[in-house]
Amino acid sequence: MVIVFQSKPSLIAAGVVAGPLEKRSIFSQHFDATYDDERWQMNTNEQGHRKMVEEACEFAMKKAGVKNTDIDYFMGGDLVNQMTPTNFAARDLDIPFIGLFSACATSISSVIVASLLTEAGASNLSLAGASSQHNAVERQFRYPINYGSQKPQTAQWTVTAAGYALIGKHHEEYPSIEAATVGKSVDYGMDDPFHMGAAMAPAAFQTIQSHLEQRNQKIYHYDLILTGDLGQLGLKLLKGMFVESGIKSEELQPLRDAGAEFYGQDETFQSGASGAGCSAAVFFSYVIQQMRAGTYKRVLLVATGALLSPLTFQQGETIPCTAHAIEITMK
Amino acid sequence: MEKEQYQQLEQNVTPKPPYFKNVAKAFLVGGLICTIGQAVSLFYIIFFDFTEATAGNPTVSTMIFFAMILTGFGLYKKIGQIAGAGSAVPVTGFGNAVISAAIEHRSEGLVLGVGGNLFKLAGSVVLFGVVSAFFIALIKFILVSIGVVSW
Amino acid sequence: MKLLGIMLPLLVSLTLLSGCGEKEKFIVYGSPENEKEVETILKEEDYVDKTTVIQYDNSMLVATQIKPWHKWKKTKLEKKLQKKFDEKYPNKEVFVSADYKIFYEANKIKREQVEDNKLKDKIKKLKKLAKEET
Amino acid sequence: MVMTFVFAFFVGGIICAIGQLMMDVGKLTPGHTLSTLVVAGAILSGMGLYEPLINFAGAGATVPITSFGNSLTHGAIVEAERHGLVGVLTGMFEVTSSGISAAIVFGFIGALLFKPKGNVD
Repeated sequence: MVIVFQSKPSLIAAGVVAGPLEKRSIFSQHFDATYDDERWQMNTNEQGHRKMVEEACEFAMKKAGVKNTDIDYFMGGDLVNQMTPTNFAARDLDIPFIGLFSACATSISSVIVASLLTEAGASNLSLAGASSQHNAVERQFRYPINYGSQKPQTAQWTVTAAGYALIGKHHEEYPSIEAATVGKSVDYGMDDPFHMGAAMAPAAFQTIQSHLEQRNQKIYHYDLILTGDLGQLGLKLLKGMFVESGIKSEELQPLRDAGAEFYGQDETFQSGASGAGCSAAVFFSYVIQQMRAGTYKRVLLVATGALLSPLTFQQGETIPCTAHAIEITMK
Repeated sequence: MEKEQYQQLEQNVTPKPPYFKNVAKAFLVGGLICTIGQAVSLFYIIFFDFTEATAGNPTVSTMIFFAMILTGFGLYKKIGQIAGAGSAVPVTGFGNAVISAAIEHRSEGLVLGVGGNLFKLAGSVVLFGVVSAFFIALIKFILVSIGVVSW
Repeated sequence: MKLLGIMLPLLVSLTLLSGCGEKEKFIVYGSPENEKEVETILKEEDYVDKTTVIQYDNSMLVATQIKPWHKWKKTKLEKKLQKKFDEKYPNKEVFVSADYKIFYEANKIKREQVEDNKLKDKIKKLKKLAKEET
Repeated sequence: MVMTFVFAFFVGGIICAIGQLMMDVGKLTPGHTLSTLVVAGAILSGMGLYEPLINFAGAGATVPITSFGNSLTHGAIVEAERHGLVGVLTGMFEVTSSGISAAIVFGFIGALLFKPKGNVD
């Protein structure tokens, strides 16, 4: 399952934009821009969602000093109907496009595909990432925005953010992708759409464990193992699974979760942040910046995704989940 | 780790909903909404030609009007987060379900969006209300016919 | 539990208010005929709280309020009282209502000292209102 | 009349508390909870118990969703009493709960006036 990249493709640049509530995020100073209008001055949430994707890509291209014609592939996805916001953004970006859906794990699955294309020599520069817009996602997966239902403590808040990274050939001064693990679709029988962390934790556990095993590594080889959007409870469960598998809890120090930390301790967001944009925004801003600053040398990014739809939930199905991981190093 | 083992772990880690606190909040907010309803009802009795028996209809409509205002300004969902069933069970909650769906689907137009999705959430309440009314009236009719009960 | 802190005093004061509102339990407007007798009839019924009776010509409007804890039997008690009055005054046209609207309007009639033709119209309207169904 | 306010508070509050227990302990979605309560209101109405509750608690009984079940059932039963078996059917078309009409009208107006907002504050 593990892919080792001989050419070590690099993350050349990245762009992250986020919505108004994300100003409160503890990561907000790392984002390229936050906007006051959750619809980006467009008429509908979905149009705003599309605009957000375009702007994140533009930030990434501007930082690398390239134009859309310099980019070989555009890879990404979101959570709204057939990923239309990303599809429509691809139309405007005018770059060969592969849409990917791994729910909230799309941020990493797209980077894996981009890295493979780079490794194969098919791509010099690829844009890869993911996004989510709170209003558009909530209305599809749960209730209308203004519906007054009581969210339990286990619920998570879908973030409004887009994160896209430019993947290119190996450069020493940029963080480079050494290896990747594509996760299985794991189902431990969880069926509560307001408790996604619990559904996703086993998928994250399996992916991390198999990555470490096949790479002959231990947790302490990493400065940081960052999962995408397990939330506070999901992270607790993930740690619990490692403890049960015989790892001491002190050794779990590098294990963190972007969703759990995203909004700080603000209780209005319950168990933390979620959504494809959550992992994309944190991975492609905070993590990359910290690596370039030299804080982290070896990082495992594990994006987690719950592969449910409102239909499967209503038909009484459980929630299968996946997790994809990439190992990034900085010389 | 086995599924059963994980489910055990999940049970241990997941906090139980604060039952007592939730019920108390639902009771207080629900009670308050009904008290406001009673005030509206008294208003209609005193200033309009409604009796205690007929004031229910205008009261319910007025409460749903309040729900529209609160829903439109995004306040009802905040009340809902605190009160739970306290704001969902009164008719204002039914109004909130209809109105929030209507506002949400405005972007798809008045016919396909608002018209098609108005009862997306509240439809089940209308369905079960009407169907149960039909069967109960039917049962009562049969019981009266065979002389078990009277009207 | 801030809510509880706000609601409790509010409820207590409401309950107290109900105690303060005690006025005359029995008011008659119009001809004072049979006043004592009607009062006795009503006193026999322990569920009756306050009553305003309007008498004119050969008719009598009995607008009564049932004590809060008996209110759930309102429909039955109203009928019971109607029957009692019908038996007592077979020659009179008596109309009993336990609805608050009727009681409120009856008191208003007394306060505003409405007379004759206007009174008849008003009573007619009230009777119609009271018979309305939801 | 003042006591009716107190009763409205308690009866309405208790119905909501039951709803909360159904959601928290019974793990029902809001949709399931409300549908169950409407059916419960209809059954109470059929047994002739809902009207006394309205007499007793006023808005405490007319404002909770259970009153939908009551007003629909009450209408159907009244029609059945008047017109027999046909009345059960026609009653269904003649009675509409004012709450449903109000929700439709205000839903439409609300859709014209407001935009959905996701902000927490």
